[in-house]
Amino acid sequence: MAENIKMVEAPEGFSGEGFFATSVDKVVGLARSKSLWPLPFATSCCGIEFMATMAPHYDLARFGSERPSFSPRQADMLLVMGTIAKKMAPVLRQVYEQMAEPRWVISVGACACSGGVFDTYSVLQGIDKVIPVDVYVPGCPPRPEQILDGIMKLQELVRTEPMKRRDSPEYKALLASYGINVI
Amino acid sequence: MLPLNKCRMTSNTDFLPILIQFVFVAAFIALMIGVSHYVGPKRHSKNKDANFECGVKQYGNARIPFSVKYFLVAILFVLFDVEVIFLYPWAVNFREFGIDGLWKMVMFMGLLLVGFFYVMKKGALEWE
Amino acid sequence: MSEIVVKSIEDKYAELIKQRENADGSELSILNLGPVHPATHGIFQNVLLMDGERIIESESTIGYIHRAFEKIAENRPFYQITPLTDRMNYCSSPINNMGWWLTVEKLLGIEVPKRAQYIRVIMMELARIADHLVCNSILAVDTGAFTGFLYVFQYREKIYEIYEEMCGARLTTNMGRMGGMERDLSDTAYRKIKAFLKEFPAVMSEFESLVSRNRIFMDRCINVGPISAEKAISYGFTGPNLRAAGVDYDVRVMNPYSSYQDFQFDVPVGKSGDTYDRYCVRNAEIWQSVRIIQQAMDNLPSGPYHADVPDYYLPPKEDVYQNMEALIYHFKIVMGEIPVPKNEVYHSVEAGNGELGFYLISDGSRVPYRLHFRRPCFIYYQSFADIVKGHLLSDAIVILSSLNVIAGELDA
Amino acid sequence: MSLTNEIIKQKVEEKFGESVKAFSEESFGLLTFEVESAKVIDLMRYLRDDETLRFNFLTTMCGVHYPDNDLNRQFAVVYHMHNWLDNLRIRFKTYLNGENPEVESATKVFLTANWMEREAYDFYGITFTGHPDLRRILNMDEMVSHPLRKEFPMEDGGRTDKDDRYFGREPQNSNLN
Repeated sequence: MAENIKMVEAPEGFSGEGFFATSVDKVVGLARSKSLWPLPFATSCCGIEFMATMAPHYDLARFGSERPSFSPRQADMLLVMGTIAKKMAPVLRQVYEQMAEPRWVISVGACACSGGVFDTYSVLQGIDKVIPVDVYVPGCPPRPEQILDGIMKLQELVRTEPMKRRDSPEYKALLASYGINVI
Repeated sequence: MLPLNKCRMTSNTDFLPILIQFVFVAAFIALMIGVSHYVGPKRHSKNKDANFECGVKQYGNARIPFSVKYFLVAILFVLFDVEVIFLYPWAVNFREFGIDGLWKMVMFMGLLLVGFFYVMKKGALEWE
Repeated sequence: MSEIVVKSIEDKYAELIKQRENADGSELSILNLGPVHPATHGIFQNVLLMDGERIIESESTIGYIHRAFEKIAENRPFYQITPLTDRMNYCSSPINNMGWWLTVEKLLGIEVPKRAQYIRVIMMELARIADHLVCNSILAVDTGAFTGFLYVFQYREKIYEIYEEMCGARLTTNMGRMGGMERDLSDTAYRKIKAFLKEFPAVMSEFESLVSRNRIFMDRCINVGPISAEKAISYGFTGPNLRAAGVDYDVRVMNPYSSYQDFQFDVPVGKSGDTYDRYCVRNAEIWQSVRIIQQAMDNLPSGPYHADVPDYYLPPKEDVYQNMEALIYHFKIVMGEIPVPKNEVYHSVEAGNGELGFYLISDGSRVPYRLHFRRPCFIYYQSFADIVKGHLLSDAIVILSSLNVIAGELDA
Repeated sequence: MSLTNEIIKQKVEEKFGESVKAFSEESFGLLTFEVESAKVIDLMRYLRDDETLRFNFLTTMCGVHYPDNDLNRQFAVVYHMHNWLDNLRIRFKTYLNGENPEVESATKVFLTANWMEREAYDFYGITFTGHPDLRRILNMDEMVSHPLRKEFPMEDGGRTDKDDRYFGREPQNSNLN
């Protein structure tokens, strides 16, 4: 009976008589990847697709993201969904900077990834001009399955991320390239 | 002839486990806060430490005198919430308490009900 | 030109704070019901001047996802503007699409066959149900009843499946063509609509029994944010918000389009225009839409699903490979060289939030000279600052979600 | 007797004389005419308050830019009104000067005109005198130009990622040549 239930496989490690040893990175990564709290930065049409993703049919809660947090303080994953106009860019940057490390960004939808169909004077052509992005989800709007796929890709990223990445010089250089200087 | 060891005086050593339990609780809390404070990474920047006001520039500060209504509602809530906490131990073994246990609890709730009506009549619950 | 002093909202309120020292010493405070906020189901900002919990003044700032639709519309041929329209009110995009197609057909004088009109009515009423479902379930979520949202969104997915049968997309449907529909109702669509009509009423009555007579919901919504009929008309209200105020103006009844005159449906009207009336009017409209779809499905006429206008309607692909005229028509339509008269037209449809109007000025070239969208959300949201004065903050949130302001339509 | 276009035309002409002209109905039966910019608000108030006309609803209002008209007809503001009792619509336009388009604000007559005028100001730079709070509404406050004028390009000029030569346009911003 139980063969069709997909259990989370334990990280590779050295197991002996009644004990199991593995590196802290793997355990922390596993814990983080299964409990990503989203900040639904839902601006336009993709926001409605996100509501469909949260609704019981496609249920984002199966991936541990049950609780959306609208304040950046408790959010791990910034889901930028929908068009980001130039008037909205400073707000997006402020929300990103106020999120606690480690933080990840998924840009959902063509408008967030690259300005999408709106190549106009008032639309920011892609949020990676303002904040670093981890996963891009294409589509206008992406189907809920695509959003879930993007979140699963991010979970893979989170699971295998070393603990020291956030202090590494490359990451600091990445942030500095966006003008975010963290002491 | 009562069995002697049944009714010996409660010496203060019987309360030792509770004391130990309190010490454990305090130590656990101090440990958790202390460790996460020292081990946890701290990253500060001007933007990060500004308080979050829906993503836009924040204006004015929150430490302004606000009306006492807020405090009144909060205290009333705490009062009636604590009253409910007393129900739990009683509800767990109300069968052993029997009828007089029921009357005790009815009297207790009655007193608080009188207090509740007093509060309603004084208009502490209306917001304006 | 008179030099316009642009004063930020906060400075204006700072002066008000200095003037008004309260009797009990508690100062006024400025609160931002801002762009990133769980209660504003969209991206608009309201700076509220608060005395404790009561709102004294409010100022709305919008334009956070302004995408210059009207500028884009001046650079696109006619058939490429429909993807713009379904990104306006994205909760009920087929209504916007059909609105645009009806405007263009009125300009070009194309007579759409009966079957296409009926299919359009079915799609529009399904979209209206989807739009009202979102608004009412989110209003229930804002007052704390989360389960209603979960039930009702199941059936919104069923509506999305019907869209997929019709046009392949769930949300940005781009449905319909100049002169009719792009394909006929497939039998799976037919079966899904029948199944929807059979199951949905039970779920809807369950949702209504869960929320409508709920003690907390009624206390939070009754007599909250009322607006009188005269002020609603002066503010340009149309749609469910205006009908909640007691005026029975409905574009489908006033000047029926796409054979709405063949269907019997009544226009629900509220009395005091408060949040509970808006909720009840939207609920009643869902029942009326189910009734319309039922009538449309019962006497769906047979016949062609698009008008025989080769100049505007793309020929089927196999014809394009066979004969020459179809190839020429196909090429001219795709390049946008369709014969367009030099005229201007105003046509409006009853969208989810009110009268969605299209004012099109065409100068005969392949792109419209000027296209103005009469967006109901943009027009009635300016009354929010007026309605919310004197209410508590929690009322402001319930008023905002009962007005059903959709950011895409607001900042088009 | 129900209201018809002729009655409206006759009543408006007799009230406003030569400041209303160019009546036409070729826009699908919708009476369209022009009015001088000074008379717009009186006309609107007259249409709303007159017992037989009873145009009680300002449907919409928008600006239009005609760059190749002569100087004092380069901007137009188009008003649509709707009489709900007799179900009749009318449209009247007023043409404004190119350099300094200015017209009186309709917020005194209809509250709905507030944001519509702010949008017209934001897009075209048409100033509405007497408007309580004429600011930009949709675009960023720091924006100086008025984007919906014909000479303003649609794409954002400053972008670097899209090379115009691949879109069949002259290389405006490509730094490769």
